Amino acid sequence: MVDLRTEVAGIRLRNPTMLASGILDETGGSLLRVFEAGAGAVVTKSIGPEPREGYPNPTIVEIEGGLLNAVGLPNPGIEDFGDEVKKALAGQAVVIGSVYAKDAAEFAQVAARMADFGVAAVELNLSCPHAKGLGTEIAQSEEAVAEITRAVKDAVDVPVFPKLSPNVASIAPFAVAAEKAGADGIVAINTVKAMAISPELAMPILANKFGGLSGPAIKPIGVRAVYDIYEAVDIPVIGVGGVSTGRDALEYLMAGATAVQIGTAIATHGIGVFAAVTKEVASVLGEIGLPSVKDAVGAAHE
Amino acid sequence: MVDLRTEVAGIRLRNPTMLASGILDETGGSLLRVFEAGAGAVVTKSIGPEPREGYPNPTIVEIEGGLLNAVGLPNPGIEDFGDEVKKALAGQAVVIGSVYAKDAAEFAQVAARMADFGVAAVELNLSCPHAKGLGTEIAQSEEAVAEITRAVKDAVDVPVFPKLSPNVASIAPFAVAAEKAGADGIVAINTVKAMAISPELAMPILANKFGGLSGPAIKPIGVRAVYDIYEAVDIPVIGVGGVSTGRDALEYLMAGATAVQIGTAIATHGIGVFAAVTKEVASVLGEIGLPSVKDAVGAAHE
Amino acid sequence: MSRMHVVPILDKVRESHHTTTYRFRADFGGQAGQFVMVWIPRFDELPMALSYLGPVKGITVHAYGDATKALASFNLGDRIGVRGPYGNTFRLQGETVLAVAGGTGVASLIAAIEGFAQQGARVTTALGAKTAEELLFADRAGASGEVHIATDDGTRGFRGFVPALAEKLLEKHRFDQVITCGPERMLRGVVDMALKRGIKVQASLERYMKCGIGICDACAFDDKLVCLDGPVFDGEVLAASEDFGKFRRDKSGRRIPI
Amino acid sequence: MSRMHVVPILDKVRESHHTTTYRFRADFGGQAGQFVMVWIPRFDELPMALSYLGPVKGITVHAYGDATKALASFNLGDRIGVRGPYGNTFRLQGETVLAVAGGTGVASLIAAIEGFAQQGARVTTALGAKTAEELLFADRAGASGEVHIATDDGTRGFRGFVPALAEKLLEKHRFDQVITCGPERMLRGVVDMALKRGIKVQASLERYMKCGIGICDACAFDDKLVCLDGPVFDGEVLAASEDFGKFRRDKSGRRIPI
Ligand SMILES: Cc1cc2nc3c(=O)[nH]c(=O)nc-3n(C[C@H](O)[C@H](O)[C@H](O)COP(=O)(O)OP(=O)(O)OC[C@H]3O[C@@H](n4cnc5c(N)ncnc54)[C@H](O)[C@@H]3O)c2cc1C
Ligand SMILES: Cc1cc2nc3c(=O)[nH]c(=O)nc-3n(C[C@H](O)[C@H](O)[C@H](O)COP(=O)(O)OP(=O)(O)OC[C@H]3O[C@@H](n4cnc5c(N)ncnc54)[C@H](O)[C@@H]3O)c2cc1C
Ligand SMILES: Cc1cc2nc3c(=O)[nH]c(=O)nc-3n(C[C@H](O)[C@H](O)[C@H](O)COP(=O)(O)O)c2cc1C
Ligand SMILES: Cc1cc2nc3c(=O)[nH]c(=O)nc-3n(C[C@H](O)[C@H](O)[C@H](O)COP(=O)(O)O)c2cc1C
Ligand code: FES
Ligand code: FES
Repeated sequence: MVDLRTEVAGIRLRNPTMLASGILDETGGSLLRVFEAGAGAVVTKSIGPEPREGYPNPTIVEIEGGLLNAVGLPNPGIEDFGDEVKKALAGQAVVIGSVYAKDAAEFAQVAARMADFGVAAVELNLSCPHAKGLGTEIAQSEEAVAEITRAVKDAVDVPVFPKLSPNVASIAPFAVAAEKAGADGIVAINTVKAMAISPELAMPILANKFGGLSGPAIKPIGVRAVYDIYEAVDIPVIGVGGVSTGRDALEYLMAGATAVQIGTAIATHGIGVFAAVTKEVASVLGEIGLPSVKDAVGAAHE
Repeated sequence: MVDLRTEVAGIRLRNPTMLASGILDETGGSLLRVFEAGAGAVVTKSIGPEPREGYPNPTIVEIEGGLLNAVGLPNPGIEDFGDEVKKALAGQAVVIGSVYAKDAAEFAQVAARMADFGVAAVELNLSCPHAKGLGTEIAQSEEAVAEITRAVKDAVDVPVFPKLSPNVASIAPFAVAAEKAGADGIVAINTVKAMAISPELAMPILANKFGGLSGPAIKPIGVRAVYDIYEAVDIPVIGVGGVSTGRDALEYLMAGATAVQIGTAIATHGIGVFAAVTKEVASVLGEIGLPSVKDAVGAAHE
Repeated sequence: MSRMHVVPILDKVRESHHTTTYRFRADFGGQAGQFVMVWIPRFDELPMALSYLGPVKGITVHAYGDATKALASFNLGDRIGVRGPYGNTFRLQGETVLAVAGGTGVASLIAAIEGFAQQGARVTTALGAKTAEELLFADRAGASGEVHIATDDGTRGFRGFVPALAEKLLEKHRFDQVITCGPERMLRGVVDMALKRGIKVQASLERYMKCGIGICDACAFDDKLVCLDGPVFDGEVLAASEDFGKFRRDKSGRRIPI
Repeated sequence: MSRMHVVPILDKVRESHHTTTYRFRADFGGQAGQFVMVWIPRFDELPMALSYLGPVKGITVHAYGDATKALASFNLGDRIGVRGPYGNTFRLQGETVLAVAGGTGVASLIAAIEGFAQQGARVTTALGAKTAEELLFADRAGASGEVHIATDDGTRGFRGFVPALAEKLLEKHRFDQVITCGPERMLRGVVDMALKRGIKVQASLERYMKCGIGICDACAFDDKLVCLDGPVFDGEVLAASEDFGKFRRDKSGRRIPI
C-alpha cells in the first residue's frame, strides 16, 4: 500500500490533491462537496476586502487544451465569506483561504479576517491585475511580493502561501523573495496571460479582452516553474497548472511539489478528478516501487 | 475571390503563411519542398557562426497540445549553409534567413553572410539561451535586443526582423526597443519555457532537462503577445505560435499580424498545412465579407 | 470542451412585443431542458434554454435588460456566439403529464412537451403570461396536447396566475408527472402542490451564471450547481432545499433573500 | 501525437555477442518496416526498427556506441522509453520475394519477411553477417521460407558479402520483389542489381535522426525525410537520388560524403 499522505507546512493532508483557488470555491456547499469528493484540501476563491461583481460575461472561453478566463475576481467580500468557510469547516474540510487586496496593509487585514474564520492557512493571490503595486502587477515585483508576505506573516498565526505568477522572466527569484520574507510555502503557478479572438466577429471573446490560460496547455510551464523554485528555496512548493491525471500530479511532485492543486480539470473530468488522480498516483508509485508520496517529492532532481 | 496576398516590410507574399524557423528548414531540399507545398515564405533554421551539433537526444517530446523541444540549435554553420539557401532560391522560394550569435558583433557578421546568400530578409533569433547578453538571455534584456538590432541593421540591406521571446513579464517594451533600433518587423513568439517529466523514471525527459513549448498550447499566449505588440509599434508583426488552422491564422492576423508562421503543426498536419490554412483563411474571410487578408490585419482592435 | 460557435442568425420570429425567437445552425447536440450560453457581442453572455432542438436550434428571449434588448436589434445574418449544450435534461418518464409554464419559462419546457407527446404521453399544458399578447408557444403546445391558458389580466383564458390554473387541473385530472419552469416563486407553488398529491415533479431553475460548465460557483444552489446538476431538479430535492424560492446569489456571490 | 511510453523490459535475448533483442509491452500499433524512437535514460534516444510487432514489441540492438552499450547493461524490469511507431512500411506486394539483409538490417526486414510468408508469398532470405556467431534471426527467416547465408569469414554458408550471394540467387531464380536493409553501400549494390533485372526493390535506410516525426530536418535525404517519407524507399527513388550511398548529414546538418 502506497502512503498517500503528505504535509505542507505542518498541515496534514490525506492525499496530495487540493482544489485550486477560483474553481467551485465561492460557497461553503461547493467547498465541502469538493472535499468530500476526495480533495486533500480545498482553497477558497480569492476573497477581497469588499464584494466585487467581477467582469461582465463572456468571462470564460473553452479552448483547445484548457480554459481562458477573465472572471475578474468576483467575490462576496471577506465579511460575508465567514459563513461559507464555517460551513466547509463544519463538514471537516481542510480549508485554505485565498485572499487578494490592493496593498500590503489591506492584504494583512483581509488575511487576518480569513484566519479568524479558522482556515488552516492563507494563500496570497499576488496575480491580481487591479491591485497595482510599485507601478506594475504585484506579482511582477519582487519587492511587492516580499512586502506583502511580510505584512501578512505579521498579521496571522497560520502558514502563509504566496501564489506566484508565471508571467515573469524568471520565477525562482520571486520564490526566494517570498521565502526571505517568511513565507511558509509557495504556490505556483497562476494562469498565463493569453487571449482568444473570434475570427467571425473580429474581436476578442472575453469582455475583458485579455485573460489567463489554465488547463493542460500550461502543465509543462508549471512543472518547469516548480522545478526551478524547488532548486531555489527550502520551503514546500504547491504545484498547480493543468493537472488532470495522476501522472500529471506526479510530474509536479517529482519536480518538487509537496502537493498539487487542481482547477480546470474539473470542467473536463468533474469533481471525481480528485479521487481519480489520487488513485493513479498510488498505482504508478506502486508500479515503480516508491512507498509513499513523500518519496516522490523532488525525485526528478539529481 | 478573397485577396490572399500580403506584404511584410516590402516583401510580397502570395499568402500570409510562412514556415517557422527550426522546422524542416536546415536543408535546401526541405525549404523548397515546404515552399512548393504552399508556404508564402520559408524561414531557415537559425544559423550561427560555426557548425553546432545541438543537444543530445531526447531533444523532442510530443505532449498534449504540442511539442516540447530542446534541440539546442544544431546547424551546419553559416559557411556551409550558403548551398542550402541557394538551392531553395534556385527553386524561386521566398527565403528569410534566421541567425543567432553570441553578441551584437557576431550577429552582424552572420547576418551579413546570410544576406550575401540572397535572402529576402534576416530574422534574429534572440531567444538563444547560450548567447548571454548583459548577464541574462538576450531576449530578456531590452538593451541587448536594441543593440543587436542596430548592429545587424548597419550590416545588411535587407529587412531585419527580431524574433521575441514570450518569457518576459511584458513583451511590448521589447518590440518598442527593437523598433527604435531600426527593426523592420517583429516576429513573436518563440517557444515558452517548459519541462516534461517521466513519472516512471522520475526524471526530465529532455536530455537538456528544460525546453521550449510550441504548438496549440501556446496559441492564446502568442495571440495576446501580437495584440500587445501591435498596439505598441508601427512596424509589421509576424505572428507565430500554435497556428494549425485558418481560424488560428485569422486570430493572429486580427490581433495585428501581417503574416503568420507555422512550425509544430507540421508534425500533426504535415506540410499540407500551409495550403489548408490558406484555404480556410480565404473561406472564413469570404463568409464574413472581408475582401482581403490585408483587411483582416489588426481587425480585432477597436 | 465545447468551443464557442459564432453563427449568423438565420431566422428571427417576434413572439410577443418583448420576446423574440432566434434560430441558428450549430453542429452540437441538445436535449429537452438543456441550455446554451449565448454571447451577444459587446454586451454579455447569457444562459438561454434551447426552445428548438435539432440542427437549426432556437432560443426565445425576453428583451429584459441591456443585453437582451441589444439582441433584439440584431438582424438576420448578424452573428452571435453559442456554446453548449449544457446542463441536465428533463427525464421524459410519465404517461399523463402536466406542464406548467410561466412567461418565458415555456422556452425551457416546449422541447420536453414535444418530446413527451412524441413518445405517446398525454400532455396537458398550463400556459401563463401577464397578458394575452405575451403568451408563447400556445400553438406548439397545442400541437402536442391540450392547452389551458391563464393571463394575469384575464385577456385570454383563466384570469389569474398559472399555478392556480394548474391546481384546478390537478384536481380534475390524474397526472403522473409535472414539469414546470417560470419565476422561482411560481415554481415553489407548483412543486408544493404536486408533491402534496404525490405526483413526481421536475422544475427548471434560472440562476445567474458565468461559466455554464460547473467551475465558477456563480450558480451555486445549496451544495449544487444549477448549470451542471440542473437546471432541472426533482421536486423532492427542491422541497428539501434551503435556497429554493428563498435565497439567490448575486454577481459577487453573496447569498441574498429573493 | 505519440506520447513517450516508459515501459519495463520484459524479455532480453542475446542474439550474438554484440546484439540483443529487448521485448516490451506498448499499446501502439506498428507494421513491417516501421521504427520507434527508443529513449535509453541518461544516454540517448535512438531510432530502432520493430523486430517484433504485436502487443509485446521488440527491438534488436547492436551494442555499437555509448548508448547502445549502456542499454546492454539494462536488466529485466528496467525501464526504457519508446514512442512511435514512425515511418512508412514495406508494401507487401509480390509472390516471390528475395529479402537481402546485412548485419542488424535483418531487424528491419524480419517483420516483412514474416508478413509476406503469412500472405502466401514465397520468401527467400539472403542473410549476411561478419561471422557465423553474428547471424540474426536465421530461425525466424527459416520458418518463413528458404534461408541462404553469407559470412564475411566463411564460418557459415557462402564466404563473402551478402550482395554477392543475392546476385547468385537472382541469377538462379525468378523474383518479383526484393526487400533489403543493411549498410548503405550494400543497399546500393542490391538496388542496382534488382533494377538492372527489372525487379521491384524496396530498401530501408538508416540515417541520423532527432525527432523521428518529420520536423527537425536531421534525416534529410535529397528533398525527402527518412523518418517520414521512409525509412523504406523504392529502388527507382534511390537510383535517382543524389545522396543515396554518397552523402549523409552529420549531427550539425552538414552534408558530408559517406
Ligand atoms: C438555464 C437558464 C435558462 C434560461 N432560459 C431563458 C430563456 O429561454 N429565455 C429568456 O428570456 N431568459 C432565459 N433565462 C434568463 C436569462 O438568462 C436572463 O433573464 C437574462 O440573462 C437577462 O439578461 P439581461 O441583459 O436582459 O438583463 P440584466 O439587466 O443583465 O439582468 C436582469 C436579470 O436577469 C438575470 N441575469 C442577468 N445575467 C444573467 C446571467 N448571466 N445568468 C442568469 N441570469 C442572468 C438576473 O436575475 C438579473 O437580475 C435563462 C436563465 C437560465 C439560468
Ligand atoms: C530507421 C532506423 C532503424 C534502425 N534500426 C536499428 C536496429 O533495428 N538495430 C540497430 O542496432 N540499429 C538500428 N538503427 C541504427 C541505430 O539507430 C544506430 O546505430 C544507433 O543509434 C547507434 O547508437 P550508439 O549510441 O550505439 O552509437 P553512437 O556512438 O552514438 O553513434 C554511432 C553511429 O550511429 C549512428 N547514430 C547515432 N545516433 C543516431 C540517431 N539518433 N539516429 C540514427 N543513427 C544514429 C551514427 O551513424 C553514428 O555515427 C536504426 C536506424 C534508423 C534510422
Ligand atoms: C475560472 C478561474 C478562476 C480563477 N480564479 C482564481 C482566483 O480567484 N485566485 C487565484 O489565485 N487563482 C485563480 N485561478 C487560477 C487557478 O487557481 C490556477 O492557478 C490555474 O487555473 C491553473 O490551474 P489549473 O490548470 O488546474 O486550472 C482561477 C482559474 C480559473 C480557471
Ligand atoms: C523543433 C523546433 C526547433 C526550433 N528551432 C528554432 C530556431 O532554430 N530558431 C527560432 O527562432 N525558433 C525555433 N523554434 C521556434 C519556432 O520557430 C516557433 O517560434 C515556435 O515553435 C512556435 O510556433 P509553432 O507553435 O507553430 O511551432 C523551434 C521550434 C521547434 C518546435
Ligand atoms: S455558472 Fe459557473 S458553476 Fe454554474
Ligand atoms: S528525424 Fe527529424 S525530420 Fe526526420
